Parts: sequence; structure tokens; C-alpha cells
Amino acid sequence: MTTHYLVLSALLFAIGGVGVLVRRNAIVVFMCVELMLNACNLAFVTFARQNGSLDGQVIAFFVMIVAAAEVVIGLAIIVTIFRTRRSASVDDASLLKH
Amino acid sequence: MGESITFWVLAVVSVTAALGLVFSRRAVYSALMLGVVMISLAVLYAVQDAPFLAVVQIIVYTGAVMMLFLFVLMLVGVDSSDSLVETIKGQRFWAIVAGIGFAVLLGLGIGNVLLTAPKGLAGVTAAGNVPSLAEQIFTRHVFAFEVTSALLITAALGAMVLAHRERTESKPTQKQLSRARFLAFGKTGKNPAPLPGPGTYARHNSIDMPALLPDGAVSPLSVNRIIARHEAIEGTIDPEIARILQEEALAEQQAADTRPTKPLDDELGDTEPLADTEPLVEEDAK
Amino acid sequence: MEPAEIASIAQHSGGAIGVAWLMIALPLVGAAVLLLGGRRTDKFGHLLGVLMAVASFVVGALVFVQLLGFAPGERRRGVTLFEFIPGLVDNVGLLVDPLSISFCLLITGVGSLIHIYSIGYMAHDPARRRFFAYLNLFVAAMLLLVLADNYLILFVGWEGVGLASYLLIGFWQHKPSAATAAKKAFIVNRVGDVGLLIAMFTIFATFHSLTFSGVLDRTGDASQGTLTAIGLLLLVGACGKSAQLPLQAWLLDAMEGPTPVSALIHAATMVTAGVYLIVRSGPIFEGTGTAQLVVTIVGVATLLAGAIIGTAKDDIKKALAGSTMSQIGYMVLAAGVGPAGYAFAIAHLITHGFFKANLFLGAGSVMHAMNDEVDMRKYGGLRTVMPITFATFLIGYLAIIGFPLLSGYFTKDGIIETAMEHSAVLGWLAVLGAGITGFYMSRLVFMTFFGKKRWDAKAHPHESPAVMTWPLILLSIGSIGLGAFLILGNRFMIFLSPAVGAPAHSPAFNPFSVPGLATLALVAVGAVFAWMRYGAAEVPATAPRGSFLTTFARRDLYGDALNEALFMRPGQWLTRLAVFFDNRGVDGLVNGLAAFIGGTSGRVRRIQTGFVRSYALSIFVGAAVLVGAWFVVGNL
Amino acid sequence: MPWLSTLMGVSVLGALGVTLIRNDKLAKQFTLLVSLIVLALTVTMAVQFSPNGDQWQFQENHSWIPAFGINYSLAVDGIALVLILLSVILVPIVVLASWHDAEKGKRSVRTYFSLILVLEAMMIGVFAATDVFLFYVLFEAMLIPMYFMIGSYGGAQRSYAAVKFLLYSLFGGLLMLVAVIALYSIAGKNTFMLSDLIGTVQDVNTQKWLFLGFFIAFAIKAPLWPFHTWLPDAAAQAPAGAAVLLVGVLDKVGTFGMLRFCLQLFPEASAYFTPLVIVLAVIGVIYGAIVAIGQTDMMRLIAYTSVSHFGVITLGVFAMTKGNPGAQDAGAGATLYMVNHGFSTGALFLIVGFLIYRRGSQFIADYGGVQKVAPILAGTFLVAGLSSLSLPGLSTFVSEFMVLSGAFRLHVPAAAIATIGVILAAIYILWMYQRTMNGPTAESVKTLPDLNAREKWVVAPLVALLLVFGFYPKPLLDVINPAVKDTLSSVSVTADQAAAATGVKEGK
Repeated sequence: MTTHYLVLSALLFAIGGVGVLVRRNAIVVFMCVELMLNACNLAFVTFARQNGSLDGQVIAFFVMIVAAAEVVIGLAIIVTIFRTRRSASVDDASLLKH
Repeated sequence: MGESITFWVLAVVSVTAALGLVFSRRAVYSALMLGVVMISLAVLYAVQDAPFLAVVQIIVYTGAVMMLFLFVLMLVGVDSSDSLVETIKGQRFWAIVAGIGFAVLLGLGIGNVLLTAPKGLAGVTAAGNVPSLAEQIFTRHVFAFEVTSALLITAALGAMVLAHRERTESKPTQKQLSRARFLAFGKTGKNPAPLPGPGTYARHNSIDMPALLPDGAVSPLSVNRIIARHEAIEGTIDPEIARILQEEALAEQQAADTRPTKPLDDELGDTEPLADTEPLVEEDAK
Repeated sequence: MEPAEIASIAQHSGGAIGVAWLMIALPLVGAAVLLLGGRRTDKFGHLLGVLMAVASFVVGALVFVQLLGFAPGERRRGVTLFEFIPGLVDNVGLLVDPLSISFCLLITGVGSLIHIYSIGYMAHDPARRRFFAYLNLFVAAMLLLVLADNYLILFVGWEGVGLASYLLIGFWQHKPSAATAAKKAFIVNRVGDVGLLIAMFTIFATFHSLTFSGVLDRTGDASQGTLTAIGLLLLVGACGKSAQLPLQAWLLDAMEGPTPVSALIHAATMVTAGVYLIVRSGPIFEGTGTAQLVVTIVGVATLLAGAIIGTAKDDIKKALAGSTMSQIGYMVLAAGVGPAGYAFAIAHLITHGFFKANLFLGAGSVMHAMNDEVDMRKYGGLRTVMPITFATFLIGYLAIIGFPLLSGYFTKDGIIETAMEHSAVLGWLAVLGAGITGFYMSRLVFMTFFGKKRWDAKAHPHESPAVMTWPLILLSIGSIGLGAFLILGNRFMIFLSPAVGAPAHSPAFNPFSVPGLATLALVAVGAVFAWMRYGAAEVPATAPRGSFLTTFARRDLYGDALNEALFMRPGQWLTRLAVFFDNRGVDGLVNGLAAFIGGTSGRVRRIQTGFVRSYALSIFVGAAVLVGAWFVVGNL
Repeated sequence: MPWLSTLMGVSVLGALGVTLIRNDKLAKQFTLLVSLIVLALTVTMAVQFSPNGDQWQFQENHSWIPAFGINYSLAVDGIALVLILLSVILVPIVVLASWHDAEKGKRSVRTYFSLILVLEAMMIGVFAATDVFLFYVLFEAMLIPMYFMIGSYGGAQRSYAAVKFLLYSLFGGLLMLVAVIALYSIAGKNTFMLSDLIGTVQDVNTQKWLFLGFFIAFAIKAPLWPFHTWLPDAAAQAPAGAAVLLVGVLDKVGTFGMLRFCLQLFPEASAYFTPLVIVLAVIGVIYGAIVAIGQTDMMRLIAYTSVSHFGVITLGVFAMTKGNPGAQDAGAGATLYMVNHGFSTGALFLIVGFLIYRRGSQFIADYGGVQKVAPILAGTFLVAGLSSLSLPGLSTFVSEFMVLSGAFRLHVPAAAIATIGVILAAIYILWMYQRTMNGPTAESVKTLPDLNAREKWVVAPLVALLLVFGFYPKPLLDVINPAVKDTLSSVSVTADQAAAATGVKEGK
């Protein structure tokens, strides 16, 4: 059973990754990142049960906290960028190059 | 057996929702799909002896985080939809290849690992899941916990700083605003009075009802443009309003044609150009 | 030929020999004062210069007298001055022996006379002080050269005279021709120096010493081949300094210097340093017949070449320079013969020092009178206006052509006879050379002092002041009597023998030997022929085209052309090539590498598109690859 | 008393002090004072040095980074002592000569003089370091002040020259760093002390690789053909004073390093590479001279003469194999040459610098007949030039003779070919002299002033040193010879190996 959870986790992680890569709307990209984090959490929880240790759950808990903080800051940044550039596309913020 | 059924149902649901999240054009749909995935995962947590996390998942993620996403979406524009045309050459192809490759490799790797039966958490959660977790968090992981709390506060402050817009000039007074309104009236004939409210009748008290002018005609100014557009599509719009709207649209079109297109930055007033084209270092003679 | 016996060196002499270093130090101080003192010493500079030269001569004379007081076998005295290079040449020391003291007296004696002469000759030159400083410097260096008791210090003096020669040839350095001639002299000398340097390296590697006593007494330890190599390398050095073939090209150009310089450096003393070197290194040459043979061949070739060049030159100084080459050729020839010839070589060197200095100074006197005109075709009939110059010049002339009983007669005849004994071919070639000498010297005298006046309108020839004529008179006295004094009774040979060894048998002077008579006859023929061409006949104001031979001689036997074609042109070409190669090749490689790296990074940085998604893609692909790698490695 | 640290400390404190002085003139005077104090201290130290005492004297040893066994460890032997003397003698002269050089620079005048003092401290340290790591650090750190001196106060192409100098040297330095670390780990003694590392690398193949790491760094620094092309650019663009320190002292670190580190740490590898190095050195002698002849820029010309001279020094250093009976002469000669070359080239650079300062052009073609208007300038120029062509009576001759004579006994053709360099030396020096000083006076130099009192004070000590050591080199040789002997005893190559490596058949 554990294997199934882990494969599901991997699958969700990969889908999230593809989403980050193909979507341009910064908010959607963010959602995909959240998806990847959730996939990780699933793996942690699964391993916690597999190994009979609560550590996995504790870490998943911390991941959630950090993810929440990250979302707050990330969305604030998006809003700021949107305010100045009128765009939420990640491709538009491409000045840091060459 | 019960777990198996739950897993398979939720696995299908969550994967489908995840794919929907990635491939739906509209950001709102994506957000909803994400909500579905999260709830599915919450259930899976619960199934895996993690009731506390399941609850937290629902409260924090589907509650707080998703709300935040939706708020931002509102702020940015609900109907802003991505064009799905890829602009970076090869990006989508390689992304999908990498994604599939990654999933396959990882899946194969995990699938090939011979695992013993899960030990289960019964041994470590004798006092119940929540008290055991609490014990862990407040003893072994107390330092990390404190640090995360600091992180959260910092994040909250950071968000405020980022979202806050510094006022560069003092807030206009009532007098100034009124003066400006009448000056605009003198110059362009723009109505200085407030817009009329929506029509209020015994049966209706909604914003889609136009206000009536003293002569009984409807006042187009009182009509919300978005609602009017919906009604125009549905065909339930008042013909008078439809005509006025059309005239307005025409005028706007003309104005747009004659006005030189200006970059967005200028309209926003942040007129200072970014000094990014200047070389940062004075290059010496080669 | 068995090696000659040389007396061993006695150390720690008191008296004048103990302060022999004063001979060098005095003119050196003179030079230093005049150079460092600057314009403050302008007033008395020339006097100080003369004083130092004369003082040096006095010290030399005292040393000579003291040396004569020793028994012949003890006439080699060493003087240790100070420590030098530990392990290589431990001490700077002087060697006072008959050979070096002969040179010292010649250098300081003739040198003093030329110093005095220069007071008059350079009277109107604004840089006269500097001139005397250089002359003093030369005298000091030349004395160091001959007094040194080892090859390294000899080399110091050797280069010192080269430097003085450079400075004096280029004395009028605002003239590009003078500057070029000076540079040429120095560089050609340097070619010879390389030979001398390598000779010294070989000597040190073979004998583990550079002192004369440490080397020359032990030549038996070295193999024939090594000795030959050393001998030939020394010869290269000697050729450079003494303007012998094939390093003769600089001497004619060196006549750009003031005439006293030509007299002192490029006739009487410095150019004979090569002869000194060969004679001093006698034991090395005696150990190797090959080297000796080469020396004699070089000597004969140069004496003929110099004589031929002398016949064609219209420039009085260049004609004399050709003559100098030729006379030094005689000396080298004699030095190559071995102990039998050393005494004649040095004796001829000394008499030549006198009569050639006499001739040069006479020529200088003429030029002084003729507004520095050097073309003999514009002279003529000067004997009436410059009687003293004419008389002394005539004595010098008779001495050099070997007029009986004058100096040159004894010494040159001695060389010819010795050469004849050594090899008939060399001997007869030397006789031929003497005949040519008779011709070109007569030509010179006839064109200058006889015939019609061919002066420029502006020329007002007059006799030179006493300060210039007195040295001429003194020198001509030497030109008359010195030869007889040195040669008759083998006086000089006996005097020199502690230093260079005695020949197997002493030659007796025979005035009626076949070569001697033949020489006289040929000289007479040459003189008569010259009279017919230049004394009795009209001398055209511009040189006629002349035959191929004349052109050949006029162009210095194509020596310069040869140097130019063989060394200068390819050298310039090589230099340009090397500069090009350095800029484009070596540096080009470096800069090319830098440009390649710069270009590559310029291209690679295009990967930084600025699109976050591209970066994310690379991260994701990287993660996938890592997982894949983990598989591969994990399964291994 | 920690003499060496005191010397460095005084220089560094002086450098800091200079930066605090707002008045330029005062800053210059202060710099001169500091450099003279350092000179006086060094002379006092040198007097106490006993040539026949221990090899290493004035030792100081403090632990620096104990984790890696790195020590701050200083000491001098005769070789290091004379090179430190060279440095501290040149610095006040350079300060005096550079009085107006920094005024046109991009940075302030006091910075220039402060950099000179910083450089002085590093020069002292680099010669005195007996810890390989400390040596490496100072070896690289020396680049920094020189980089700024060229890059901020140099000629028109200064940036190019400074960057080229820095990158080229860094490249070599990094190779050396790799070799230093490898040496440390292969020796496995947890120490960087030179004395402890000698003889620890036994495997010849390892030695060869480590040798190359060190050698290339030193060859670039020296510079040995074909790693020389940074020098003409750097020297031509640097202000004259900086060029003197660059060529006179900094480059000596290269040949010094070969002598101290390459030979002692890797004797077998040195013997193996000796034929190659000798070939490069001889090519350098001839090639440098030929290219110098073809230069049109005086500073570049002098730089190329140095390439030629460094060939001779390298020849001498690598003739120090035990199989060579002339090893002692060659080694002592090479060391002496390092000192003499510093004075000789220093004089040449400074005098040419004075000339350029007056006329504002580095090109030979812009001059002519200067002797007529500035006889003292011309005279000193000639003396400096003659020392460059190794005229006997000037100190360079003694050293050149010793090197060539010593090398001659190792390899006859190499020494013979290198000797031809003296002809070429005469050509490049005298031809330059003729084109600038002789001939009709060029219009543009008619009003050229002769040397002023300050400039005479700059030139006089150099000329005096050249003359004194030309006739009486014994004081220097007495100090150098025992040190060379000690070094030779570390070069534990047997005669057979050296002969086999070079293919020399000893004559008799």
C-alpha cells in the first residue's frame, strides 16, 4: 500500500512540476508549487506510517507552516509586480539576464 | 480493503484534479482544482493515521491558503486567462518530457523497492495522535517550532510591507476633490454629481435594475457595465440602455483609435523608467 | 716546436712596482674628475688630462727602471691589489714583466705626446674637456689590459678600451656618420669579444684558473684539440680588436673620430691589443700548430688586404687606416710564427706605434691646416707651407716603407725573414705586401705634399702651433732610431724572453739577405710607380672610375657589402620577423586564448534568458537526471 | 628582535599612515622617510648577518592556521638577504623618482605611494618566507598593489596591460596553488615548512607534475620565453617607478622561486627538465634580444632586454645541478645577476622615464640628439645601457660571466649560444642610444632640460652601486656563496643523473 501512496505522491509532484514549467500566470505557477509541496507532504505522512515514527508527520506540519508563509510572501510579491507592470505573467519579469 | 477503495478513488480524483489544475485556461478553475486535490489529500492523511494533519490541511490549505489565492485572483482580475500558446521555444516539450521522465523514473524506483508491511503508528501514538504530535513538537522540535513562528510573523510583516503603497502626496481633501470635479465638468462636461444609484423598487433591490430618470426613462449611468454586458448576451437588456451602451462603446473605440497607445507604466504614474539598460560598470577601453 | 721557457712570477715587490697600479689609477682619476666635475673643470681639463698621462708615464718609467734592476729571470713581478670573485678569479692582480712594461711605456709615452698634441688640435672644440676625459679613460683601460695578470681583468681592460674607442669615434656625435661608425666599431668588437669570452670559459673549464700563471704554465695538461679551440677563439677576439680579417670592417669607419684618437687608439695602441693577446697567450698557440697556422694566414691575408685598400683611398685617414690594418697583419703574422716571431711582432708594434702615430698626427696637422679636408685630391704641394709637418711626415713615411736604417726597416725585415724561415709562401706574400706599402705610402706623400696645389678657395694652409709640432718631432725621433735600438744585437728579444720565452736559436740581423734585398727592390719599384702616377703626373680632382681592381679596393674589398648582405640584411629581416612573430605568434596565442574564452563565455551567457521557467526547467531536468543517475549507480 | 616582521610592519604602518595624510607633498615626504627607515633597518640587520653562520638566520615562527599546519615563518639566507636588500634599496629610489608620476593617475597621489609601501612589505615577506603556503599567499598578494599601480597610474593602454598582467600571473599562481596543496597532501606531514618538505616527495613522476606546477608559475613571473608577452605590455604602460619594481624585484621572485623551491623540493624532476629549461632560457636570451632590437618603444625595448637577461638568470639557476662542476659559480652568478639586474634595469627604466616625462613620448623616433641638450641625462643613460649590455667594470658583467662560465661546464653549446647575446645586447642598447641621444638634435627636444637635483639623487646611487659591485663584488658574493652552497647540498642529484639527463660528456 505504501508504494501506492508514494507513486501517487511522485505523480502529483511531477504534474506540479510540469505545471510550474508550462504555465505563465504567476498565480497558477504558485498553485503548482503548492501542489508539489502537498505531494511531498503525502510522502512524508506515508513514510511516517511505514516507519512507525511521528517525525514524518512533524515535518509535514512544518512544511505546511512554511508553505503558508511562502504563499503569503509570494502572493504579496505578485501583487506588487502586478501593480507596477499590470501583468502576472512570469515571463514578463525577465530583466535579470545575460 | 476500505483503505484501498478510498485510495483508488481519491488517487483518481486527485490526479485528475491536478491535471485540471495544470491545463485549465482560467486561473479560477485552477484554484478550484487545487482545492479538490487538497481535500483529497486531507482524506488520505486521515486514512494514514494522521488526523491532525488532515484537519490542518483542510483548515490551513483549503481554508486560508486557497482563500488567499482567490483574493489575489480577484485583485489581479478574475477573468484574466492565460493564452496557452507557448512563447519559449521547446519549453513545453521538454517540460512534459522531463515531467514524464521524472514521474516514471521515480515511480519505477519506488515500485521496485521491496517494502515490509507498514509498522503503523499505534506504538508511538498511544496517547492519541494529537497529544503525541504535540509532545514531539514541543519537546524535540521546539526550537524549529519557535523559528517557524518567527518566520510566520516575518512573513506577515513582509506581506504588509510589500503590499503597502507609500503615499507620495497628501490625501486630497473634500474641497480639492470637489474643485477638481467641477473643473472637469467645465472642461469636458463630465457630470460632477455622483452616479445615480440603481433603481429601487418594491420587488427589486438589486444592482441590475436601472434607476429611472424623472421622465421615466432609464439612466444608463446607474447601470453596472458588467451586468449590462451579461444582460446584453442573455438578451434581457433594456433596449434604451443597449443603445447607449453601443454609443459609448463606439466613442471609446474612436478614442482608442485616435489616442496614441501609451505604455501601461505611464498611466500608472510610475513614470521613472527602469535604469536597467545602463551598463552597471563603466567599461574601460579594451 | 718545443714550448718556450717562461720565468715564474715573483710576488710582493716593493718600490715602484708595488705602486704600479698608480699607472692605471692616475688617468682613471683624471677621467673621473673631468667627467663628474662637469663644466667646472672646463678651464683646466686638458691640462689635468695631460698631467695624468705624463704622470702615468713617469710611474711606468720608474717601474721599468726598477724592473731592469732585477736579474732577467726575475723580471716577472706580480702585484696583488684586492679580492675579486672568489673561486673564479680570486684576486685582481697586475703582472709587471718585460712584455707588459713595453706596452706601458708605449701607451703612456705615445699617449702623453698625443695628449699634448690634442691640446692644440682640439683647442676650438667646446667639448675639449670631455675629449680629455675619454682619452684618460682610454689610457687607464689600455694599461689595465696589458698589466692584468689574468684573462678576466684583461677582458675588463679590453672592453674598457672598446668603450673609450666607442666614445671617441662618436665624439662628434651630432654627426650621424660618427655615431654609426662608433656603434659599428663596438658591435664588431663585441663579435670578437664573444670569441674571447668563450675562450675564457674553455680555459677555466680546462685549467680551473684564469690567471696567466695558472694557465700558461700548464698548457701541457690540455689536449691538442682543446688548445686549438682556445687558440682559435682567442684569435677571434684578437681579430675583432685588431681589425684583422674577417672583423676588419670597423677600422676604416673609425676614422670618423678626431685624428688624435685615430693616432692613439686606432693606430698606435688599442688595435695592437690583439697582437698582445696572442703573444701573451703564446704557450697556448705553441701547443697547437693548427691555431698558429690560422693566425699566420689571417695575418698575411690582412696585411695584403689592408695594403690593397690603402692604395685606393683618397681620404688620407682611411689610407692610413688601411696601412694600419696591413701593419698589424705583419705583427699577427709574426706572432703566429711562435717565439721566434714574438720579439719582432712586439718590436714592430712599438716602432709602428711611433711612426704611425707620427703619420696620423701629421695627417691631423694637415687637416687642421686645410679646414678638416681629408680628400688628398684637394691637397698637393703642401711641403712648402708646412715644413715641420712635412719633415716629420717624411720620416714617418720612410720608416713605414722600410727605408734602410730607419725603424721600420729593422722590424719589418725581421718579420719577413722570420716568416720566410717559417714558410716561404707566407714570406714572399709578406714581401709583396711591403712592395704595395711602398706604393701606397708614396702615393699618399706625393699627393699631399708634392705636385700642384689643388686646394679649395677657402683653404689657407699654415703650419700648426708648437704644441702640435713638438709631439711630431719627438715621435719622428722615435721613428728614426727605435728600430735599430731594439733589433740590433737582439736586444729586445733578450729583454722579452723572460716573459714570452726565447726562440730555439737567435736570428742574426743580416742586411743583405735575399728577402731583405727583394723587399727593398719591390718597395723602390712601388715608390717609383707612385711617383709616376701621382708625383710627376697631374692628379685629377675627382677620382677616375678606375678598373675593377680599383673599385674593389675602394669599396674595402667589399667587406662592408659582404657584412651587409650576410649579416645586416638578414638580421634586419630576422628582427622584423621576430617582432612580428612575438606580436602575432606568441602574444597572439595568449590574446587568442583570452579572446576564445571571452567569446565562449559571451555565447554561454546567452543561456541566461531571464525567463524563470527556463531556469526551472533546467532544475527539473537536472533533478530527473539525478534520479536517473541514482538508478544507474544504485543498480551497479 | 623579530627583524623581518619589523621591516614588514614598518612598511605596512607607513602605508596606512600615508593614506591618512591629506597633503600630497607631505605624503611623498613621509613615504620617502618610511622607505629610508626600512632601508636603515635592513642594513642594520644585514650587518648582523653572519655569512658563515647558520643557513637560516633571523628566524621567526608563529603558528598561523594550525588546522593545516600553516606557519607564519620567516627567515633569510644569503640569497634572500641580498634580494631583500635589493628591494629596500630600490624602493626609496623609486619613491624619489616617482615624485610627479602619480599626478596624472586615476586615483590620488597618496594612494600610489601607499601602494609602493604595501608592495615593499610584501617583497620583503616573499623573499623571507620559509613556509610554502605563506610564500604562495604573498606571491599572489603582490599582484594586487602592482595591478593598481599599472591600472590606475599607467599610460593609455593601462587597463589592458594591467588585466593581462593580473590574469597571466594569476593563471600561473593557480597552477602553483594546486601544486602546493598536492605537495602538502603527498608529503602528509601536516606542515608547509620548506625545510620539512624537502626530500618528502620521492616518486619521480609525482615530482615532475609538482615541478611543472611550480615552474610554470615562476616561468610566467620571471618571465621565461614563451611566457613573456605580458611583460612588455605591463612595463610599457606602467609608470616608470612601478616598472622598476615590477621588473627589478617582482620578476625576481620567479627566478628566486625556481632556485628555492623547484630545485630544492624536486631535485630529480629538476634534473629531468633541465635540458628543456635550458633550451627555453637560451631561446629567451637570443629571442628577447632580437625582438628588443626591433622595438620602437623604449619601455618595451627595455622590457624585452629583461626577457633576455632573465634567460641568462634562468640558465644560471638550472645550471645548479650537482653534476656540474660550475654549479657554484652558476648559482652564485644567477643570484648576483638578480641583484645587479635590479639596479641596472632600474636605472635604465628610471632614466628613460625621466626622458619620457620631459618629452611625453615613449617612441624612439620622437627623439634625437638629446646628448647635446641634456648631457648628464645622456651620460647616465649610456652608463645604465652599458650595464645592461654587461660591460666589464659594471656589476652585471661579473654576474653574467659567472653564470655563463658555470653553465659552460654543464652544457657547452647552450652557454656558447647564450654568449652571442652579448653582441645583440650591444646592438639594441647602442642603437637605441644612437637614435635617441646622437645625431642632429630633433626640433622637439631642443628645449629639453637636463636632470634636476632630485633626479641626480635618483640616478647617482644606482650608478655608484653598479660601478662598486663591478669592481668589488666580494661583499655580495661572500653572503651569496655559502647560501648557494647550502642550497646545492639540498639538490641531491648525483653527477651521473645530471649527466645522463643532459647528455653532457665532461671534457677532462
